[in-house]
This record gives sequence, structure tokens and C-alpha cells, in this order.
Amino acid sequence: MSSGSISTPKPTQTAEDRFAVATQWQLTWWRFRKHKLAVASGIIVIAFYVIVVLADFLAYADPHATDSKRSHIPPQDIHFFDNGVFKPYVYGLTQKRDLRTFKLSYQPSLDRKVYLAFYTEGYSYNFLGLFPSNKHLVGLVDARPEDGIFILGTDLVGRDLWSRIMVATRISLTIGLAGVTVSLFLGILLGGMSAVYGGIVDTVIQRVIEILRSMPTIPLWMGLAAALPNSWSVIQVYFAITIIISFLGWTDLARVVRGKFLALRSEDFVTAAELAGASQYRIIFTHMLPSFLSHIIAATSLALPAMIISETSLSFLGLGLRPPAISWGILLQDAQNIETLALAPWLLTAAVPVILVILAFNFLGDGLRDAADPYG
Amino acid sequence: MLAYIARRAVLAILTMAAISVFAFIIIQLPPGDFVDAYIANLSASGSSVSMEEAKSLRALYGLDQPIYVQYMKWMSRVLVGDFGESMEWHRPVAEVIGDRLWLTIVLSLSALLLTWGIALPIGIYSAVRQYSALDYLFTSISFIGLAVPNFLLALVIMYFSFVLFGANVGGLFSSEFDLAPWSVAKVWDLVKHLPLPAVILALAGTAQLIRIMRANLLDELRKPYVVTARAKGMPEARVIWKYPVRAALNPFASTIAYLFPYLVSGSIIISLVLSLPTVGPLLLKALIAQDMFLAGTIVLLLGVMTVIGTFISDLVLMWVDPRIRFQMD
Amino acid sequence: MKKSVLLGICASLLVGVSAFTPVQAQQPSANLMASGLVGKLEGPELILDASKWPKTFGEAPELAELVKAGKLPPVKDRIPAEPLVMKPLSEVGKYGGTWRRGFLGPGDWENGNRLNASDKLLFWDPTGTKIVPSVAKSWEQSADGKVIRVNLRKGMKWSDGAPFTADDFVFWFEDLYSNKDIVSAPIADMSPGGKPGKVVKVDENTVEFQFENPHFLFVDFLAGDTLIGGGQSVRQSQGTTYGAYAPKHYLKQFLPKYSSEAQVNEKAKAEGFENWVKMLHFKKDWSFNTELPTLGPWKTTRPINTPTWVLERNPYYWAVDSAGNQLPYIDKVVLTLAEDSEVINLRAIGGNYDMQERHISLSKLPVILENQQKGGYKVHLDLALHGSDTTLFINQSFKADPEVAKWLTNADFRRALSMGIDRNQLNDTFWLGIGTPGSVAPSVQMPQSPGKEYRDKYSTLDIAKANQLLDGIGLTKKDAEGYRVRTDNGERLRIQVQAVKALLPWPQQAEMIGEQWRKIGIQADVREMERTLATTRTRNNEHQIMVWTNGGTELLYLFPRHAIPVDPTEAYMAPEFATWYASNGAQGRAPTDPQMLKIYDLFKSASGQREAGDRDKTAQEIWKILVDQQYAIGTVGESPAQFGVRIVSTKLGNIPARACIAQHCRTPSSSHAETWYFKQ
Amino acid sequence: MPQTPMVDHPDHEAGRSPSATSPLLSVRGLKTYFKLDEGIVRAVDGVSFDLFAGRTLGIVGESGCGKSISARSILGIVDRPGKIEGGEIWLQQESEDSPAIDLLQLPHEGAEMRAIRGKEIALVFQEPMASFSHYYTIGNQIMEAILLHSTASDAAARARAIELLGMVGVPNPERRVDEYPFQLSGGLRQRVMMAMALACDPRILIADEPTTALDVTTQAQVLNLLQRIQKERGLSVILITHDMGVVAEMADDVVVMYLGRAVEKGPVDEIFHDPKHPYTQALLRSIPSIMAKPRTKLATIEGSIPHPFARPSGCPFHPRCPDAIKGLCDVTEPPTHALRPDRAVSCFLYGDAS
Repeated sequence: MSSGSISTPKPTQTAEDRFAVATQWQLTWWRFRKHKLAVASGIIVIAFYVIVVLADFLAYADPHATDSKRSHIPPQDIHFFDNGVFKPYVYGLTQKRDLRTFKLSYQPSLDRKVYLAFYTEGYSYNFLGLFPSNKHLVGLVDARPEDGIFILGTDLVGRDLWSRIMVATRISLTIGLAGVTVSLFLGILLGGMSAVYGGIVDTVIQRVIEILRSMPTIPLWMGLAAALPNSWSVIQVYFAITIIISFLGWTDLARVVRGKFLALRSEDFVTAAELAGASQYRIIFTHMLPSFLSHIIAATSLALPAMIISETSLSFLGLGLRPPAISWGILLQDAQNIETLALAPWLLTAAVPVILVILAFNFLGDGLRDAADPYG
Repeated sequence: MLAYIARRAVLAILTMAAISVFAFIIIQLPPGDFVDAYIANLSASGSSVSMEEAKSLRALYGLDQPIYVQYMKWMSRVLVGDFGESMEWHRPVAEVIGDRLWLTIVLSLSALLLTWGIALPIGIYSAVRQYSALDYLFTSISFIGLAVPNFLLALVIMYFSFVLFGANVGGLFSSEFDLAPWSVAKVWDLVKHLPLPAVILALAGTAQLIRIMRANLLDELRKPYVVTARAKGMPEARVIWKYPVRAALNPFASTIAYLFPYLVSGSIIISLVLSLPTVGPLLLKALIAQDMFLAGTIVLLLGVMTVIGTFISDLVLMWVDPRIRFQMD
Repeated sequence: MKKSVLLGICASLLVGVSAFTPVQAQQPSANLMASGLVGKLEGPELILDASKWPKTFGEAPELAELVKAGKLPPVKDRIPAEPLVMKPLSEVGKYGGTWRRGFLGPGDWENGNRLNASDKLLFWDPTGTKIVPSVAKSWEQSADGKVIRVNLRKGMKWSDGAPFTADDFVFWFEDLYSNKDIVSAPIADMSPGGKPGKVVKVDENTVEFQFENPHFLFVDFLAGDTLIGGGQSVRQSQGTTYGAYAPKHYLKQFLPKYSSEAQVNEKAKAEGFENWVKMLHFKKDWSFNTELPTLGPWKTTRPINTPTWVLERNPYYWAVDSAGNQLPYIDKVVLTLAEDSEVINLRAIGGNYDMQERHISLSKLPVILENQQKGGYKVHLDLALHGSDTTLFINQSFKADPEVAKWLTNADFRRALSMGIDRNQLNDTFWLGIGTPGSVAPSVQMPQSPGKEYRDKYSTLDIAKANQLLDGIGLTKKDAEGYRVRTDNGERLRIQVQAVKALLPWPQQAEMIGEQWRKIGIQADVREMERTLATTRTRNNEHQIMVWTNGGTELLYLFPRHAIPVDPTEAYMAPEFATWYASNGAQGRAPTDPQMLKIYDLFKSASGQREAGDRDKTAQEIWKILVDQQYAIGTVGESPAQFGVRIVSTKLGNIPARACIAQHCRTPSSSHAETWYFKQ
Repeated sequence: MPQTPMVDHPDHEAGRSPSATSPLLSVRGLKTYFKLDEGIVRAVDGVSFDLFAGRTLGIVGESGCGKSISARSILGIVDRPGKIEGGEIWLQQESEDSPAIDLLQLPHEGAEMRAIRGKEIALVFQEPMASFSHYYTIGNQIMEAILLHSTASDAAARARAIELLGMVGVPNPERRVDEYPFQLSGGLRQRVMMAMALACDPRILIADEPTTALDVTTQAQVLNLLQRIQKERGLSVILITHDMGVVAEMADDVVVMYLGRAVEKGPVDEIFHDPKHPYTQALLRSIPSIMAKPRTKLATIEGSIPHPFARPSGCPFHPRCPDAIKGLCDVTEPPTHALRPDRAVSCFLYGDAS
């Protein structure tokens, strides 16, 4: 027989043991870890949620502050080295409107360098709505009022796009998360009820799901969104939109949950638990739920991008959040006209975080799903 | 099997009834009614409407009656095929929707076919050649397709096709055919205009379907019956097409049901941006103008189309999957 | 007219023109002069002297064909014995061509109505300063102002060839306007002092409007964009039944009076209408009913409720050029449906329209200019004459929140808000620097202008003064973030600003204003709203501040609703007061503010003032109070923001360098589109 | 030790003694590796064995030892990312005069190789439920094999399918031929599977765990069927199983595999009576026996099969081997000792070291 040498990876006794005793969660995690893209996406998602928490700190300009002198400033070059020394600076800008073309242009005043500083003071905000602060990651030192940093440029009314994206991220991502939470709750509750009680309950819930899915989403949203009392504050509208978005989102989850429940019910361990006299409640919560929690997590991470797109579309149609709220949809709505495409195309960069986050959530969800159930 | 079809049909009819109620509720949700919208428009164009007039207008349109009465009146007409009159367009709703419904269906169906036409081969290729360079390329493209909001894409594509090619912007017909009655030339004109919106509309769905197809096929490729088939000495291509592809295609039949309403909804935004004469913009305007019979009918029709889509996909599923066919006996 | 002094046509009744200097004198900003986009107000000239009228007539080749085929009477029989004769702006044009335009669907009816606005009895000259004849040949007003006589053109015909006579006026008045099923309440235009007037036939070609009270403004009304004077195309479409005449020979078949109610209802049912009223509303609407006889230069041949609204020349149009050619020159107007105004702009930039000013947005001007060559068009900027495109109407009858109401009705509060606005910033950002910052008062060129100082009063940024005023009225306490707090509960004082994304990006502008108010410690909550919702809310008196234009106020009496609360349809300044005023005190709530009461008194008195100069003085008084009180805060006006960016194909001739942008000019109609032509 | 049924066959022992003729199928140093991101899995790592005409070769081992992969390697249908990295697979041609051909030299997807699959060597698969597609009738799936390898007409193929079904003992074959796999019971499905494998009269039948998924009664029926058919047709069978009982009942020769290697091989009697390799010994100990005293604990093999990536160095069995020699077994791979022409073991306990 063959006697070729073996060059397999280092055999470790521990590795062996580990696999033998690994819990479902550990297995999932190990499998997930192998999915490089999913891990990278996970990191991106986490980064975005860091932005959610630190939005105001990462923003360097008041996202609401308008100034016609800053209208449509293109993304500005940041110079990192000043005479070979790391000392980031930007040039002061002078606005000019061409009287024949009516176009705005900005010339850097090369003689006037404005230096950047880290962890500086800027506009005031409430960190997490709790602690007043005016600290920001970057800022300018010894700047004149008209100076500013414009990493991604500014919009028509002179608001800094970077800062607005930071703040929009907070709203759009939490709205997605909140929407998924509501969907999840409804989905598990109704999907579970459908599977557990069966019969008429099942029929009714399944019918409702079918009807909801048969409704074109846009008019449904429009109807619901238009019905929001106008006296509601931005916060109230925000929560209402969340609920509207999740109103349709739950049907998918309910189906998944119901399917899983039904599949699990015939599994041996559930039968065993039933035979052992465990209560239905106990069976559901201690036996069945944990066994498909990983699926739910995966489904959730795949539902999130849909929520985010929904919010974006709704706001784009002018039905979702409205200014002065700042969300990705609102930023994109600002960009949805010819003059923006022609005169201020940089405003389209507002789409970048949307695309990035949706990609990240999709890869993450794929990775999680694969990890949770490599055969399903 | 007949009993199954009958049961599905009854359920479909019940769903439609529920949708009609739902449609009516949805269009009643926004505050105000058509007369409010009408006054707003009139006043914006410089006219005046007195209180007395508003009142008599409400009476004229039957808006002074309770909602359930309005619903019953509407339904009693709908059941005999009369969808009422559009308040804004002053024409029978069916006539206002007219070609737009067909164009919507044509657009959605072309998007659907395009979705399948692109997604199936790519999905199959990606699964069969998993982890190949092209697989990575297709997967990345499909993910990006999934992530870019299609309205944004529509706007950008429209603008750049204008800037770069000076292309006529939006629409489904060239101006010379806008007015013309249907003819071969007009259909051809439509065919020439369809690809761009269909591609934009199909993009997200395609991305999703590629992923579904790839995942399904990967699952199927691992199954023992593939080995059985290979062991018989079948050529590889035939093995894949006859067995796993057939099995992986199965879920596609059920995608008709969810993809269609999704495409129709998607077409609303795209049609608005690209100025396509589909029901989308009409619905949006009708909702804003509170033109309730028009809006209600469109929502109802879209819902019914979905129900029919679901019903068809059930039938297709039954036809393609002998397990369902024989277990329904 | 025994006691009345008959006054000659043009001799003494140049209403509202006395103080009007030709517009060349108006000085747009240096920017604009440099751009070369603002030209001279001009247009075709009416030849009123019958001796200079042409003796022979020409017609479009296609009509000549029809005449030859015996399907149409010869041109001299179609044109009235007393036609309207116009000397085209540059040259006598050529027949032919299709004018391509964009519209947004049946809700955009004004798009076509305005092209046909010469079907008004009286009109304005191209500068918008002088009343000239249109459908009516001439007019006379009695000395006591109670009788206005209108002389029609002899031999004038409807678009179907039927004679247009005084009977059509009486028919409108008796059978349409006075029928409660059709018009539920009389209109103010016809009821000076609350006493309804009447329409009387003198002879075939002479009609009198008779009133119990003096109605010196009536001639202005006939020329203005009013319910009585708007003309058939706009006033008898979209369910309304105003204007002063209607085609009796055609419409009577749809009225119960001329058969029976059962018969017309049956007819309605047969045609798919619920009842005869609905059928009538359809039949008298020129944009829907292609059979309806009309008077405008073009008539609908494909209705508005299709993807393409097509207008074709009226073979009986009653105006000719100085060479005797029957107008219009252009065969057809084709309005193609765009689902969105963005598409209209893009198509216009792409050169797909021959002339488009409607829905073109000022903010796209740089892109529009950039594509001039490529699109084969030229851009004209037409500056408006009203004071403020973006006006903050402060609801004086607001009462839902007494604390807020207290401040909204406080003059110093309003003045402070006004002085807290940096109008130059707004102008630079949203008007590309083209507009003129100022108060609500109209352009100083207008006869009713209270003067330059009132354009500026309280309307320049003065944060120190504003803060001083706010402190002075007791709003001294501020919260941690520097916002002033309510005096009742110590919470932050929040003022709701309701804005609609319509003519201009008002929500965005309101946001900018709100940001500026931070400096005076006022928190503004901007609420972007859909238009229907916003107007419904204002009619229900639910808004605090509404952002809207004050367009139309360049001639106060003709379109007062954007200046003072007199019309409940659009009474952003005080819905309840407007209801009170319009119902003669029967409904609504009377104002207690003496200044507001004074405005009402002045306004009412104008109708009884015989001399135009006196009425102008009254209007100036009203403007002075309005500016002083700041019931409405003006920002930037005298700009091309409203229909003022005109994209015109280089192929078109007789195009004025500048057109009158004003409510009463029915832009672009006072430039008489029927004299435009394709040069080829 | 139960006797193999082959003993009944007089020609068998005499005429076709393993040592006397050349093998029908001879596998030499077969290596099938799976290249994964995490490393290489040597699923089959230098396995050699011979199958003689008319005999049954049993390949035994725990799951994951490479049995099934060996079988698929013979047919050249290893799934990606698996790849045959080396070795030879000699198949004796139909006519005795023609030289044997090395299947590994034939192009994978070539017509020659496809002609061998199903026609020369057929496979019966371990999961009868999953081994059929649910979308086609069993008749369709049987006929497919016939049509692939012959010029028969559809009607003829159908008749042949019905005949085959009857032969494998499917009742009502005329009706069953139009049924779908899910309409059949597990036992019937395995019979149909057999019919499908026999469709083209193969010379070699590879039965990969044919009875694993079946209950005991059905299992016996299927095995009987297999024996009957083998007898009737003089088939050579490779029987892959983890069940020592089945091996004892069915096989003439046995190959014991562990982690991709053949650790011991020889005639069935010798393997059972005189197991040499500690792994074989352990396997045999773990067979439950009716003779055993009630309530005694069933012997198991210590530890579990290592993870494929964590394959031990030296003798792969050393961590679980009671007789492992420290410093030798965990360092060096044991060579294969041919004890006799038909008997070999790869363990340091034999040969020089013993």
C-alpha cells in the first residue's frame, strides 16, 4: 500500500475534542468564521452601528446648519502633509457665481491653509440623548466662520454631506432595526401560533398573510403613511414609519417560523419532550425556539436590508420621513433631480452607505444562514 | 386534484374579496377626500370654491355618504364589470387605466422573463462552477444589483443616456407613436423602448433569483440522485439539466407569485422616474388626488393579479412537481 | 344709460395704468443684465383703428383646402366684420407647425387653458399694464359705476360656425350661473356690496352687466384672471361654471329647462353619466369635450384625459394679423404627458419642446443654459412683478394653541421673525441670486406699490433689532440651547411652519429660514406636506404659518387672496376672517385687530372709487399696513421662479424678449401665442 | 462463521480461484484527495484491491473511511472538489484476449468512460429515497440507462424495464413502471434501484451500503435478491458496508479501510477468524452477538475518527490503537506486509517489527 508522507495540517488533540463537544452555537460560529466575506461584512455592519452611536461625534458640522456661501461645494481635497510633516490642512474657499452660466464655483485660496485637529470642539449635541457634548472627531483650528471641512461636499443649502450621512445613518439603521424587531415579534408570534394551534387559527393567519402579500406595497405604504396625523412630531412619524414598514415584513418571517415549527414538531427530541410530559409552552421555548434561533438570526439579517430599502423608497417618494429629519432616503430624495446630477453629482455618494450596508447585511445573512444550517 | 384546484379557487376568490375591502380602506386612509384635493388644485390655479360649492360637489360625487355605503355601491358596480368613473379624469376608470394595465403587465412580464432569462443560466453556471472567477463576478454583480435602490439607478441611467447619447428621455413610445393606434410598427417601437426599464426593474429580482438558483442548485448537486445519474453513464450536461436543474427550478414556479407584485410595486417608482405610461404613476396621482374609484380599482386589480399569479404558480407547481400532484388525490 | 356718462374705450379707462412706467425702466440686478437673458417686455400690437385694418384675408392652407372642398365657408365669412387685428411682434408669420409642449395630466389643466386665454372679454397688453379688447370689441362704464356695457364683434362666430351673440351671455347668466344645481352660490365678482347683479341683452351684439351698487372694479375684473373674467376655457372647465358667456346653441340640449329633467337624465345615463349635472360639467369643459364650441385660438381635438392633449386651430378664430391672415399661425399644439415635472425639465433641456415655461424650475437654469446649443433653444428669463415668491403667511385666526396664537397675532413678534430672515442667503441659494429680496409689497414699478421703503421695511436682516423686539414683548426666557420659551409652561416655544413642495422647494427654504431663526431664539418646526393636505388644513384653520407665494398680488383687487384674507379657498393669513368676510359676517369670526379691520374697510371702499388713481392709493394704503404689520412675511420676489424660465425653440418667430409674468397676464397668453410661428 | 453462499457454486471455487486468474478489476494505489481551503483531505490514500470475476468483494470500515469515495473513484464520478490524484484502475475487457484498460487513463467525461459507467460497472446507491429524482417516473429513470447504452427503441426499453422490475421482484411491474419513486416503499425502491443498475447487464455491480436505510426484514430480502442475481448472472460485486454481519454473509474477500487506507485485506474467513490489524480486531469485537452474555457492555473502539484535517501522523489508527508502539506508530507510517498472495496487513506488529 501507499506510503507517501502525509502533510496534513498540524494534528492537535484539542481540535479533535473541540469538535466533539462543540455546542450548536460554537459550531455555527466556527462555520461562520470560515466565511471571510461574511466576517468582513459583519465588521462593516458593526462599524455602521458604531456610527449610529457616535454619529454626532463623527460629524464635524451641524447637519442642519445652512449657508448659501457653502452651497454645492464639491468634495474638497484634504492635504495631509504640510512641508513633509503630517499636519492635515485644507485651503480656504472662495465662492464665485458665473454670471453667464449661473454656475457656482469655488477657488481654493492657496495662501490660506486651515489646519485640521482631532478631538476638537464644534457644534453642541446630546450624546445618546443623555450627555451634552461638543466634542467632535475632527475640526478646524483658528478657522474663520466661513471655513469648513467638506470631505464629501455640500448640498444646495450648504449643509455638509458627510455630517448629514453620519446623522442619517443613525436614523436609517435604527429604523431598520426597530422595523425588524417589530416584524420579528409579529412573525414569531403569529407564525408560531399558526403552527402550534393549527386549524382555524392557522387558516386565518395564512389568509391574512396571503392578502397582505397580494397588496402592492407602495399603495399600502402610501395609504398608511398618508394617514399619519400631521401634528405628529418627527419622532412619532419615525416610529409610525417603522411600524408601517414592518407591517409587511413580518409575513416572511411568520412563514419561516411556521415552517420550522412544523418541521421540528416531528423531530425526535420534541416527541421525546412531549412524551416526557413537558408542557407545550416549555417545549416551544426551551426546545424548539433555541433550535432555530440561528435561522431566525439569519433571516433577520436578510430582512434588514429590505427594511432599509423600504425606508429609502418611502422617503424618496416623499411618503416616509420628511425633512428636517435626516435619513438616507431623504438624502437621496435631495439628489433625485437633474440639477444635482449635473451640478452636484457628489450628492449621490449618499447612496454609497445604502449600498454598502445592504451588501454587508446580505453577505452577513448568507454567512449566518450557511453557518446555521450548512445543508439548508 | 380537482378538489384541490377548486379549494384554491375558492380561497383565491375570498382573498380577492378581502383585497377589495382592503383596497377601499387604504384609499380612504389619507385625510380629506377628492373634493379637498380638487379644491387644492383649483385654488392653486387661481380659482375659488365656496363652501356651498364644496358641499354640492360632495353630494355630486356621493362623498357625503358613509364609507360602507360607498363601498357597497362601488362593489355592486365592480361586480358587473363597471369600475366607476375617475373623478379626476372624467372617464370610466376602465378606460383611464386602459392600455396602462397592459403596458404594466408587458413591462412586468418582460422584467420577469428577463429576470429568469438572466438569473437561470447565471445561477446554474455559478452553482456548477462554484468558486470560479465568473461565479465570483456574477455573485458580486448580483449583490450590487440587490443593493442599489432601483429608482436611483433609473434616474442616473436616464440622465446619462440623455447626456451621453442624447436619448429621448423616458416613456415607452417615441413621440410619433404616442398618438398612433396599435400597429406592428407601434409594437416594435414599444419593443425598442422596453429593455431599459425592464432591465432596471429586473435588476434586483435577478440578483435575488441568481442567489436562490445558485443555492438551490448547490443543494441539489449534492444529492445522491445526481450520483446515480452519473453512474448510469449520462453526459454531465444532461445529468445537470435533467436532474438537479429540474429540481432547483421547482421553487421558481412559486416565485411567480411573489415576484409579480414586487415587480408591479417596483414599477411604480421606476415608471415615475422614467415617465412610463404604466399604472404606477396613475396610481400615485390617483392616491394624491384622492380619486378613489381609480385608486381603488388599480389597487384591486394589482391585488387580483397577484392572487391570480399565486393561483397560477400553484397550478404550475402542481404540474411540475409530481409529489404535489399525487398527494392531492 | 340715461344718467351714465359713457366713456370712450381707451380714452379714460386705462385702469391701473396711470402711474405705470414702462418696464424698460425696471432695473434688474447687474447679474441679470450681464447674462443677457432678461429682455424688453414686448409683444404684438393691437390695431384698434378700423381704418388701418386689412381689407383682404388669408388663411391656413389646410383651411383653404376645406373651403375648396366646400366643407368650410370662405375665410371672410368666418372672420367677424370687426376682427381683432394684431401687428405681430417682428414680422408677419407663416402658417404651419406643431408646438410641442409637456403637461402633467388632467390636473394640469391650466397648461392648456392659458394658451387659450384670449377667450376673455378683455385682456391686458403684452406689458401687463393696459386693458385692451379681446372677445369684446369695446366697453363702457356708467358714471355711477353700476352699469358696464360690453360691445361684441359683429359677425363673430363660435368654433363650430354658430354666431356668438348677447344671447350666449344671457344663457350663461340665467341658465347656468343662476341654476343652483350648477352654481350653488353667487360669486363676489357679480355681487358688489353683497347685492347680486345681472346680465341683460341690449341687442344682438351688446350686453350689459347691471349692479345695485357701484362696481368700478368690474372692468378690471373682466380683464383679470377672475371668476367672471377668466374666459370660457378656464372658468367652464374642471367642474366650475363661471366666465360670462357660454355656447347656448350647444349646451341647451343638456339642460332640463329646454326639455325635461327626465329627458336630460336619460341622455346622461345613455352616455354613461350618473345624472345631467355631471354630464353638463363634462360637456361644457373644453379640455374634455372636443365637440364644445369655443372661442380660443385652438380647440381640443384630443382631450386632456389622454396621454396627449392635442389642440388644433379654431377655423373661426376672430383675430387676424396686420396683413389680414387669420390667426393662429401654428396648426397644432401637442401637449405630451409626463409623469413627473423632472421629466418635463429633462425633455425641455433635450429640445423636445418648442416652447415651455410651465414646470421649468429655476434651480435647473445652469443646466438649461448649458444645453442651449444642443437642444436648439434659447432661454428667456421673465421677471415677475409680485413681491415675494416665498411668503410666510402667519395665521391671524389661529386658536388651537392660545400661547402660540398670542405671539402669532403680535405685530412685534412677526416683525422680529421677518428681521430674523437672511433674504440674501435665500436669494443666493434658491434664486441663483436672480431674485430681489424684500417684503410682500409688489414691485415698485407697479402703480399700487407703496414705494421702495416698504419693500425694505422690516425686511432686511437685523438680528439685534429682532432680539430686542422679542425681548420687548416678554419672550425673554431662553432654554439651555438658547431658544425662547413659552410664557405659559416654560417649554420651548415651537412655531410650526407648513410647507408644500410645489412652485419652489418651499420645505427646504423653510428649513433654511428655521435655521436662521435660531439666531433670534425661535424654534421653527418645518412640516413638509402634500398640497391637498396643506390646503385642507389651512381651510380648517389648523396651520400656524403657511409658506406659499404671493403671486397675483401685483394688482391687488384682481387677485387679493394672496395679500389679504378675503377668499376662504386660499386664506392662509386668516381662514376664519376670510370666511367671515366672504359670508358678510354670517360665518367665521370677525377680526378684532384694528389694523386688519382697516384693511377690510379700505378694500371694500375700492369698488366704489371711480378713479383708478384713487383705487391705487387705497391699495397702497393696504400694502403699507400689510408691510407694517407683517401679517405675511415676504422674502424674495420679482424673479423668474414662477413660469419665468422660458425655453423657446430657435425655430420660433415673433417671440418676445420678455413676457409678462403675472396672474392677470395669463402667462404666456398676453404675448399672444397665436402670432408665433415656425420660421423653418 | 456463516458460510458464504458462493460455496454452493461448484464452478466458483474451482474455476475462478482468485489466485488462478487475473482479476476483473484491479485497483492499484488509488489516491483521491479533496482540496479544500482548510487543507487537503486524503479521502482515499493509496488503496489497492482486486475484484475477481463472479466474486464479492466487501469493503468495510467506519463511515468516512473512504469506502464510498473508492467506489466512486472507480466510476470516475467523484464530486468536486475531490480529484483522483494517482493510482491505476485496471478493468479486464469483456473478451479475455483484449488487454485490460486503465480507467484512470480514459478521459473523465469521454464517451469510453461513459460507456463503462452503467454498462460495465453499475452502482447501487445507499439512499434509495434520495437516489431517485422525484420528477421522473421510475420507468423513465430505468429506460434512460438502457437507451444510453443501446440502440433499443423506446418501446423495447420500456419492455425491458418492466422485465427488469419483474426480475427484481417488484409486483405489478406494468403499473409500477409509471409510478414515481415517492409512491414506492423503501424496499421496493431498493429493488428498483437494483433493476436500474442491472438494466445494461453490467459485469460489475458496486453496491454502496445497499441496506443501510432499510429495516431488518427488507434488508434480508434485498441481500437475498442481490445474491440471487449474482448467482444468475455471474456478476462480480463490490459490496461497501460498515456492517460486519453483512460482510460475513455476502463477501468472498474483504478489504478493511481506515482513514482512506486499506489496513487489511484477505478472504472473508481469514479476516473473521484471524484478524491481524488491531483495527480489524476492534471492528469484529464491536459486532453484537446473540451468543454474548446478556447485559454485557458492547465493545466499542476507543475514541472517535479524527477530523479529516486533523489526521494523526504515522499510523492513522495509532491514537485509538491499544497496541500502538510509542515512537514508532505515531511517527512512521506502517508499510504493507503481504502475508500471502491474497492476504495483506499494514501494521508494525507484523513483518519486521513483529
